[in-house]
Amino acid sequence: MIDGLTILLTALGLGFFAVGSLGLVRFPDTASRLHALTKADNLGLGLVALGVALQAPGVVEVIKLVLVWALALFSAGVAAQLIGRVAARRP
Amino acid sequence: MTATEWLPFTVCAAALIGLGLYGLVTQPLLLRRVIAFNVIGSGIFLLFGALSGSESAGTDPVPQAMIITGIVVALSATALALALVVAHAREGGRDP
Amino acid sequence: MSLAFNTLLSLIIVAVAAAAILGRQAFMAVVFFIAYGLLIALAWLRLEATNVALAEAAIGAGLTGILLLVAWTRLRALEAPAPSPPHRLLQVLAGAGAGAVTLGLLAAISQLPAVPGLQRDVAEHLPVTGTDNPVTAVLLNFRTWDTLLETLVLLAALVGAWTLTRDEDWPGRAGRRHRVLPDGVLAQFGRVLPPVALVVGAYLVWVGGYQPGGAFQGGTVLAAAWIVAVMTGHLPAPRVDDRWMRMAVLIGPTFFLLVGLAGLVVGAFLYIPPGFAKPVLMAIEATLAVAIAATLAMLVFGAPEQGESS
Amino acid sequence: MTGWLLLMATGLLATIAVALWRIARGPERADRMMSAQLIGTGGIAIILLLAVAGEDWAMLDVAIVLALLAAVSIIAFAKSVRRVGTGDPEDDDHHD
Repeated sequence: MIDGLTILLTALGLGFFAVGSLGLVRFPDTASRLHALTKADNLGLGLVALGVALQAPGVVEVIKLVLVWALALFSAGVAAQLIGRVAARRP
Repeated sequence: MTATEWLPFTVCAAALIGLGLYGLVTQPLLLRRVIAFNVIGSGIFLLFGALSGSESAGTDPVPQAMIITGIVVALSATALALALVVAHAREGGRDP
Repeated sequence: MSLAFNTLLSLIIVAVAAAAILGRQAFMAVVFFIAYGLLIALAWLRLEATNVALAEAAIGAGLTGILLLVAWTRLRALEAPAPSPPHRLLQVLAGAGAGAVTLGLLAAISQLPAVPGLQRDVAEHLPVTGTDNPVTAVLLNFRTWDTLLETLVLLAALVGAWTLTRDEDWPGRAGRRHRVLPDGVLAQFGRVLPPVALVVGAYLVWVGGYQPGGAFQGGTVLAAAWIVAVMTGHLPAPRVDDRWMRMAVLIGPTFFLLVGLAGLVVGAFLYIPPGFAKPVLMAIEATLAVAIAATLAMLVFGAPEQGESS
Repeated sequence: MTGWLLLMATGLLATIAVALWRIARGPERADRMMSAQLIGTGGIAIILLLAVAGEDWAMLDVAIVLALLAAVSIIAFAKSVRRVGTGDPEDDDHHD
């Protein structure tokens, strides 16, 4: 049962990553690529982390997983803002 | 872990050493020679690591420790090299 | 499946290295190298070397990438003249030579006899080393000479970088002054990240005693905390003659040498008596982590150049 | 289960390979840096899967370190946007 959930969640996660990298290739300009990417890959990481957390042997591992995801989300949000500015104002 | 499963990394490491050497000789930009130097270094580490595994007794900690030492030394050399590259450019120097 | 993963990973690593080395633009090469470091860290995990993967993630992928980005920014501002590409003949010769090295290595590897590693010897003597992490045992007890000299190499790199300071800038604050909007995104980033990095760095130093981690990996993360605080304008970089900074840089090698000399009294240079091994190793780990963090951060800040930034 | 996790990890490697193409292609530096970020997130996800597959939970620490240092390199990138290299990309008053 739990294994099944892990399989489902990791597969969904991979799907989001695939969509994200597809967007990275297909979208025509930097700004829209940025939008597609930051959402898709962080959702993907979140789903994978959730699937992995179901298999975790203890609370410490779950906390670490949350920390990894929080760090990735946080820096993706900041990067989207900073890089977005760079993309909006071509020097 | 069997030797076969590590074989790709052995081949990869040998290729990295060759690639890095090529870049170190032919690359005109100094910054990129530093990158090539780092590729050689990590190729050597990877080769060392991939060859040190054995089927039965698990991984050997001695190469691992030596590789960690090597990574830190490579970083020291990289930091100094980059400082030299920047100082060279600051003095208006052309790349050789 | 395991073999398929390793093969694909190896192929991607070689492709990324080729792109970093053969491509045209310098910035692209730097970004490729950052990706390269991450992939190499994955390779170390596949090779069951989590200690090395940690070091590669922190130092190889992380700090080296940051050093390269900073150097690239400096070089662009200095507008160094573009060098001319090498002669065609040199390229051909270098290609042939490099190919020969790769093939020669592969040929030599295929002739290697299978020898047992040292894991059994390490495991046998692990109880007297004062740590349960075999890699830490090798670094800080079995092969202490290597590690002592390594800390001196780090120190020498910092001294070497400092010798490039121009006379009028010495002794100023390290690197250039950073200017950041006080309520911008960057400043916000700089408030959140250093505390997290401090906790993670201290944790890695601590767990190095019994699982993957240690002074080098933890010290690098501590250095990252300081680097972020300076780059986001929350802390000024220290002056290069700052007493506290210099003490932090020197405490690691100094304590290590003292331990070595104390060993001389009871046996041999760098001999650590088993009864004292645990507290001594913990003290070495802690002082080394502080020294490594300070030295690496100072290397990223660079030689004083505050005159230019105003 | 282990086979499945490795299959997913291999799939993630394939998406990383796609992002590498965008680093090479550009055209903006922002595109290249963004692709590096996708590679970072994908690499972290791979580590999480490898940790379960190998039942080696110390690998999570590698994921944490990668996530932390990826954030630091984003700061270094943000700094590199302006020619001066020490400013703030949001600061529109100080053009250089």
